[in-house]
Amino acid sequence: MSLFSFTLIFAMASLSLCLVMTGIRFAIGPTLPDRITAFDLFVANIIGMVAIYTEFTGNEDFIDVGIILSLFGFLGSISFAYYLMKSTR
Amino acid sequence: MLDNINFLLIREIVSSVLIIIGVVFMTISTIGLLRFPDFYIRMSAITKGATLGLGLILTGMGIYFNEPDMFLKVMLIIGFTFLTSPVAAHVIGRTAVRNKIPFWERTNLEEFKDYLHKEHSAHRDHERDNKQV
Amino acid sequence: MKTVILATAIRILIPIFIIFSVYTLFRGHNHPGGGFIGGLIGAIAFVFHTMTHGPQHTVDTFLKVNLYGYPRQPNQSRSLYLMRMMRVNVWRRRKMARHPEVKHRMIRIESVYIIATGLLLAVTSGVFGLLSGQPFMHAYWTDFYIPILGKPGTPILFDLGVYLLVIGVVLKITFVMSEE
Amino acid sequence: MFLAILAGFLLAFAAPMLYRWLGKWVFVPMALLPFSIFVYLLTLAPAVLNGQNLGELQAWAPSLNINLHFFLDGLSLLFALLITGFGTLIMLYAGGYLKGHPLLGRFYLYLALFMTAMLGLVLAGNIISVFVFWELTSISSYLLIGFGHDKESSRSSALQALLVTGLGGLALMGGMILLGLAGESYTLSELLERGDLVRNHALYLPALVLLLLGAFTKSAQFPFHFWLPNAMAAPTPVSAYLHSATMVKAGVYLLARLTPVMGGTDEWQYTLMLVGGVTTVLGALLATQHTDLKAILAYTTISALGLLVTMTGIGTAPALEAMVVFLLAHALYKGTFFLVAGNVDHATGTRDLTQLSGLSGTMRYTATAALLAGMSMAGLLPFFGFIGKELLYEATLQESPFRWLLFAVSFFSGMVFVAVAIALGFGIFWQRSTRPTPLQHPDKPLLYLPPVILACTGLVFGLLPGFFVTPLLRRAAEAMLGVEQVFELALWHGFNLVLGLSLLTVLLGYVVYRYSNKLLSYASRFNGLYRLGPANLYQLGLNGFLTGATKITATIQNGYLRSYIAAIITAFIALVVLSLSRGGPRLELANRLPELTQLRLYEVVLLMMIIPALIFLFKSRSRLTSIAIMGIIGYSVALFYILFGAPDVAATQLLIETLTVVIFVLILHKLPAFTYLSHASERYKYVLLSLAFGAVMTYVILIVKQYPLDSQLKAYYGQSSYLLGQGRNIVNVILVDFRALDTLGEIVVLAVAAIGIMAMLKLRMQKGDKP
Amino acid sequence: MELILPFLIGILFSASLYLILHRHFFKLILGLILFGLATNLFLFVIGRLTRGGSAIIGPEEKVATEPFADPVPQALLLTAIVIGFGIQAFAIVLIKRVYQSFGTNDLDDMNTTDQIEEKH
Amino acid sequence: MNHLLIVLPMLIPLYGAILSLFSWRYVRAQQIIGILAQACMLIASFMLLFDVNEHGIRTTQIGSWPAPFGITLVADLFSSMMVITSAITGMAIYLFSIKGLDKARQSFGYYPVLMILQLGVSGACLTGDLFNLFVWFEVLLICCFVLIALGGTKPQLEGAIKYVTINFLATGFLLTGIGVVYGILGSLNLAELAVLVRTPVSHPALITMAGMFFLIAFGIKAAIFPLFFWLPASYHTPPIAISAFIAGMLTKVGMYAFIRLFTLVFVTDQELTIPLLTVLAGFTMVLGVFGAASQNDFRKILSFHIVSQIGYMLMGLALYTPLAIAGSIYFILHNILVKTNLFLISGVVAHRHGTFALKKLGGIYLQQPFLSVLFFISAFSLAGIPPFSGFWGKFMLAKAGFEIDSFVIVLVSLAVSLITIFSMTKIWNEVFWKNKPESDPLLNVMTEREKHNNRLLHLPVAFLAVFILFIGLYAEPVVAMAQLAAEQLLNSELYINAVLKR
Amino acid sequence: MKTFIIHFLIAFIGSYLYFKYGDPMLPYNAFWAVVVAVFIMFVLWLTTPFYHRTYFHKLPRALNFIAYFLKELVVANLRVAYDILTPNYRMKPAVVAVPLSVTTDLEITLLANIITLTPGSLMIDISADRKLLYMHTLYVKDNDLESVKYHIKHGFERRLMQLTR
Ligand code: NA
Ligand code: NA
Repeated sequence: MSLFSFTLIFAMASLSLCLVMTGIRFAIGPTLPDRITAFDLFVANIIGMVAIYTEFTGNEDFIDVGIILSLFGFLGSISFAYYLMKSTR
Repeated sequence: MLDNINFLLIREIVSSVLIIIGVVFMTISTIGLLRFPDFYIRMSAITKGATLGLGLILTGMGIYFNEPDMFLKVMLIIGFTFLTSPVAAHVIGRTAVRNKIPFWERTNLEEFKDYLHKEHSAHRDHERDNKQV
Repeated sequence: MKTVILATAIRILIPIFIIFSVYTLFRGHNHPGGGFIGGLIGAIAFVFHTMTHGPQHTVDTFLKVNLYGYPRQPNQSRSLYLMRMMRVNVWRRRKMARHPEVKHRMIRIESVYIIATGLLLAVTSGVFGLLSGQPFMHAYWTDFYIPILGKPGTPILFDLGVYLLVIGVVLKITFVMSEE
Repeated sequence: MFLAILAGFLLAFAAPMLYRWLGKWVFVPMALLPFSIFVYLLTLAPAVLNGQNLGELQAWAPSLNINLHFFLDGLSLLFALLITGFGTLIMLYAGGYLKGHPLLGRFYLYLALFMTAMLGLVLAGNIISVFVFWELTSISSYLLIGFGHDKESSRSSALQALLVTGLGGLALMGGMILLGLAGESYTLSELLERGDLVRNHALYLPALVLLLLGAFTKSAQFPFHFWLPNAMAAPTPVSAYLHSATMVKAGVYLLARLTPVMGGTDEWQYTLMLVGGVTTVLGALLATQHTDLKAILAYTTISALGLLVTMTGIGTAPALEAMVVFLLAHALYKGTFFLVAGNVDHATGTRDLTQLSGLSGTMRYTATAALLAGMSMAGLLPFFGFIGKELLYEATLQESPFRWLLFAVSFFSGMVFVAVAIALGFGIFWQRSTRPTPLQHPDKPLLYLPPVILACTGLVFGLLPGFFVTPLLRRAAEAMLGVEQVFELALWHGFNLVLGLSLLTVLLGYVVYRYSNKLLSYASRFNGLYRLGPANLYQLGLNGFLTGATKITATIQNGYLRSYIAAIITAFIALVVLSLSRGGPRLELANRLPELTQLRLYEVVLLMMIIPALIFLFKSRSRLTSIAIMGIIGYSVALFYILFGAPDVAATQLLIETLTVVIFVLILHKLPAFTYLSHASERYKYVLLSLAFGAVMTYVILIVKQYPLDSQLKAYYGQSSYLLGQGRNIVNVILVDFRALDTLGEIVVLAVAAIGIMAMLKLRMQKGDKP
Repeated sequence: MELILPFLIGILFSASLYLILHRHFFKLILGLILFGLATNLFLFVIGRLTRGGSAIIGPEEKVATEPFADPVPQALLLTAIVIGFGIQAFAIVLIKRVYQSFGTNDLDDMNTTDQIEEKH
Repeated sequence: MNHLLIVLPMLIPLYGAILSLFSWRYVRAQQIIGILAQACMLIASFMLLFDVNEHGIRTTQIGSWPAPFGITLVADLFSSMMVITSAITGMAIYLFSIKGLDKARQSFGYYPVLMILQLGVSGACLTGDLFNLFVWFEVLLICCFVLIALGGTKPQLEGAIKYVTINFLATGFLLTGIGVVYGILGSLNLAELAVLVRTPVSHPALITMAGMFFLIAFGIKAAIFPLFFWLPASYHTPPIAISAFIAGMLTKVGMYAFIRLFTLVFVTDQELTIPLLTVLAGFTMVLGVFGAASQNDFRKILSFHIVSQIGYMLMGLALYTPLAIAGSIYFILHNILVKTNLFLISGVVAHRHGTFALKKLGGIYLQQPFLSVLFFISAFSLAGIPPFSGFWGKFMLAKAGFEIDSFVIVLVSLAVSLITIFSMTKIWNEVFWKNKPESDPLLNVMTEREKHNNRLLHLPVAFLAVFILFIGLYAEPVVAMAQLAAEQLLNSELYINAVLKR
Repeated sequence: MKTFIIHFLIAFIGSYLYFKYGDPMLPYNAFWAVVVAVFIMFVLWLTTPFYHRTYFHKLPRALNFIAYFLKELVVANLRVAYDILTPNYRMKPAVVAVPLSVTTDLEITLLANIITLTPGSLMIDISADRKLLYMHTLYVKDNDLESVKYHIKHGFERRLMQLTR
């Protein structure tokens, strides 16, 4: 196992850990904006994982999904905010 | 001379370093997300260690692949993230204020009182509908 | 949900989204992507716009075509008239719009028409085969190659139809919903 | 023959139009048709009387061996003549009876339809086409019985008749098919030769049961007799035609027709004798219990039909002879009586025996016809009815284990017939009365001519039995017996036992007539018995069926979506378990456990994300949180797609997930607080069901994945995606080229969904009941 | 993973069914979406899994070389996802309209069309 | 030419729908496009039927990709007959809709969606590919969703909820079923699958299990026991023009797929499937007809009868003899026409009287004799009274059942048929014969224009009645064709050879 | 600024295409792409009549801005990271109303984004008259809100305005 792949495994593990922690924040909340933030970070984590996985496999095509995810994670956050905003207005 | 340098190895090392730094940043901000006392602090703390971390990871990846395609994509993602994640944070933060998400008790809100007063009186009528969403 | 920051960010994002969506559409034949994904990305641009500005504004901004015209003089030759109409509508729009003689007509591009166009493209791309005695959807490819966009052929036309249709559908859905 | 039937149908459908053109003269063409067919049949008669069987084949559905095969022998000729001859008179009569009725056109339509169907029935030479015409008679009689459609009673009587005969019809169909299977043919002429084959076939008994059910319902045999009196709701011409001469005799015809094929076995004989006998007695008994003219006629008809069935059951040559003779005689006098009753009803406005008297003065012709028919019915010399009764008695007294029983039955009915004949033929017309029932209008020729003609025919046949009638009846009996018949009909057989019995019948009949009032007063005592009678059973059964059906439906279709879904899922689980329980492959997990070591940490983490997310989803009361959880689950699944080499799918999944969130947000923000509606009692049941469902799905995947998959599709697409499809992204090439038709369908779905969403949100009908 | 994923799918199916069997509209729609998700995953997993290699022919190759992912389930899945989306979107809007019209979010109030009306 | 003929029944409605979408704002134009498309569709489908009748099974490979790899469209007699029936029904529905549906609904995409529905029917019937079948079923499904909810009245929404939920589950089962089949056999082409299941190496029990997924999925679509609940809850809620078409066509398309798959692919364990199907058929018939008997609403009676008649079609499959399947096929065709027509008649009645409740209706026998005749023909066709069309189907099924000594199911079917007669006469008695009960006199005042419209509505009803009468009185061509079609179905070699060109 | 971005994109894509499809022999494509992009931008600049001088004057400022931003980003991140990883909180949060000198949409957006991207600070809203920017910040020493404002105004805003004006 080369240094590089070790790095990747380490990165993947850390990101998985992040994912779990984000999940915990999501679960404990306590407010909706907290959950939305957690969701946001969740998306960022997943993009990171996709990036690492892309290096893992050496298959460039996977990162395209990362791009799309980065575009759409934003849409998700905006939508949730929109929801909260609309229900107060 | 150039032939003796193992470009792949250099790339791998640079990439590894960047990735590890990025991942560490990300992990730390995730811990912050768990630890910090109120919503706004959590938000400002991670907005965005995560963004920086992600940027570093992606840069590392771009260097590893060393192809124009990849660079373009990496730049695209970084650009998107740097543009969108603060906007999202702003929008969510603003919404949180409007939804009366409380600040940490040690927060200095002196300069914010006017704003809060204005916002909340404007929406008092709608509070009823918003007890639980 | 109009904040300056969001609005500005979205103004910057929209062209990027659209360029990226077209790129995704055309590279879809060789890489991840294609008509559906591309169409969704393109449509998302408008969804953002709708969410910040409301559907009416989105329609006014993107889905209206202003046409200008003025009555043909009796002794004016037809080709000259056509030329002038072209000029009015293409080169000198801004100026002519304020001209007193010029009549203004606004065409609203209904998203239903986008859907129908998409469907039409998709189906018609398959009919070429039938016309020459081949089965439906028999593929025809050109011999040349366009950079980025790749090799033109009827399957690409089909994908373009998918792309348009998806944009139309998402637009339709979001418009109707946010009008609620 | 085909042309005759076709003409009949065409004329039937032309009737309403003819009525519009010709007004009250519509009866002329309508009567002309049966008359011309009658004449046509008469031209064929010599050949038939010479022993020829005429056939005619018209292809209809040859691939099912169902053809319009027409077949004319003595039996069918007898019935056909009866139908057309009687039909002519009825057509005339109806023209008078329903003069000025706005729906006379339709009446003629139904009547002509019925007549043609009946004609088809007796002429058909293919047993399936027999059934076809049989059903046609059922529906046309349904329309005729319900002719007075604005009365609830008419409608329910019509329904009753249709249901009972419909039941019989369906049984008949089954029976015919079985008979066809047993006899290996649907053609009557072939079947007639294969009696032994059929009788020894395993399907004989079921076929017999079904066929008898058909015949008994149609011919109003016990216990299906109850529809016939109710069917008297129909206008009198209908009662006269359908319920005396023709339709009810279709069952008898069927039995007669099938005698050579199915008859002669014990099952056949005993069933027919038993059912016929009971019907005879019952009909006669019930006839004495009523004062309504048509009801009395109906019950005596039932009784007569019972006799006919009994005779068919006995199956000996004299019995069958007696049967055909009695059939003809009965048709003549009963038809007359029905017409007479109609006349009386029409003229006086009542049909109640007790309120009618002294009509001979005002309704002279009708009264004459009634008298003649009454004498025939009573079996007096020199009427045709006398011959019939003589033969009946003779036949019953032949050597057989039940001779006295059979005789008693026929004697009893004869006695009642005499009483009825006296009451109807003499009582209401000729008995002197101080206050004759007043008439609303005088006797009309169109109304009195047909009964008079009929009654006179009875007299003429009685006086001249040898001419034409005898050969015809002989051929008819021959058709049933299969051997040539030599019997002569004669009025006078000399003084013998039978004559004495006939006289005794008349005398006792008179006694019954005298004490009929007394008998009537007993009627009320039988009320308790009626409650157990089939008419009530029918009503009870119908109501019970409706209540039961409603209850079952209300239980099954209870309106609760979740119980529907639970049923569906239960069915699914049951079916999968059932299919796997039949020696399917075993799931072998043990030797696959080492695979677990290949697990990656991030995969496990992703997995572990989903399960708490699901639990959280159950707990969450916040809509937005739920949506976010769905997003998380969706994104995790998308990541799975990436991990297993499906970037396109992952991208699409992400986009779709996000778009779903957007839609949720756009659409749901106005909804109220998210309340939790629990159904604690059912929860455990549903938890179990859900777990079972999940387990089945898991099992299915595991067991399918136990075997290697060698897909030539994968190889082919991998080979030719770039070389032939000009694309490196195989998935996309599949989508836009290899399987572009799927994608076309997919985008069509999207387009329709968009249209639907728009329509649903923008189009709000205020009142939607308008179709 | 081949051994674990089936269980995950089973759990997803169970969860979705349990949600569908709730009385609340919103749970119903969540259940339906989850059911769709489970179905898609089922389709994907049952067509055998390939780690890493996607179904894309490399830039220097003319034919795909093993190991590459089976493109067929992927293509089917794509179509199914999109179709599912169309239907889901419609269902969400439907539920919104139902709520608007009936003012309830209790499915048990929705049983009038199945009722048998009295006879006379 | 061959390629064109098979695709035309799909292309015509699709182009019609596209043109209708382009003329979104002009309802009149949509109507004209619709009628023209229907006329073309009729011609095309007749040509296809004649072609298939003459040359046997015809196929085309979409995109020129060879058989197991590309999607095959297969036109055999059964599918061509389905297509032609859909064309006939479609024509009637279009004629009816012009005057029989409110303008508001017409202007919200009714015509294009209806046309796409027809596309779905053609696609589902013509495709020779399992997944493509799924896609066309989804097209059908979404069209139904939209149409059932179109207008958004309360009952419609309520029906739609149930319809959507249960059919969504059906979609799930269908998809998972396809997954299972692909997971076992690695192919999607029906002919290829037919070859694979008939080779000894495959795992018969697994294939039967896969069949169960399809049994549930298509069982829901076809509304068999115990999966039919959605149908009586929803079919009577939308406007008549809509419910007529979906009530007439949709469950039968489900049945089509059912028959296709269970004669071609899922034949590995017939010792299990056949008794199973028989039982299901019996229950479907009986419960459906019970439901119908308990209802007092014109449309609801008709809706429940759909279920009951599905039982007959299933019975044909369950008996699994050439004659039985021919009976099923004939029954399907007959039932589509008759059921559609009955729904249309209920629409004409309600157009005039504003209600479907039996107790509020009456007097049509005197007022509208022509309509009465049309109803009578259709109702007694449905009840299977000879010589109307239903008789032939019933006869074939009964005969087939007796031939293999399946007495119970045949007797059940005959009993059910009696109750069907009862239901139909109930409608006849209440709606046509009975005098109209006294009600608000203002309610039924119709303008001359409305009366004229009402008269125009008779046209499609009569149009269908002509076909109903034709296939009843002159059943031979259809019966013979159904028998040939059944032979094609049972002799899978024909199908396989036609598709795989062996 | 906008033109700059657009030109840069055009240039980059052009050069990218050249190297991607035009000349596969040269290594280090990305590097050459940037070189060629700068060259193309130069040509564009020469041939564009509308932009006389701004490009190359602003290029160093842009680089300066980016460098400053990255520095702030890393420093702030480290500060927050320290706070996260140590048991006690050092932070003293406050919401500060920063008076704005920038006026255009683009400027405001960029400023807000940069503030938000820097860990420890979060832009909450802009006042309706666009004069004040409400910012949530974590590290306010001794409740000295003015120093925070000064830091923003003289750090980010000044550099931003140099770039855009
Ligand atoms: Na695509
Ligand atoms: Na149906």
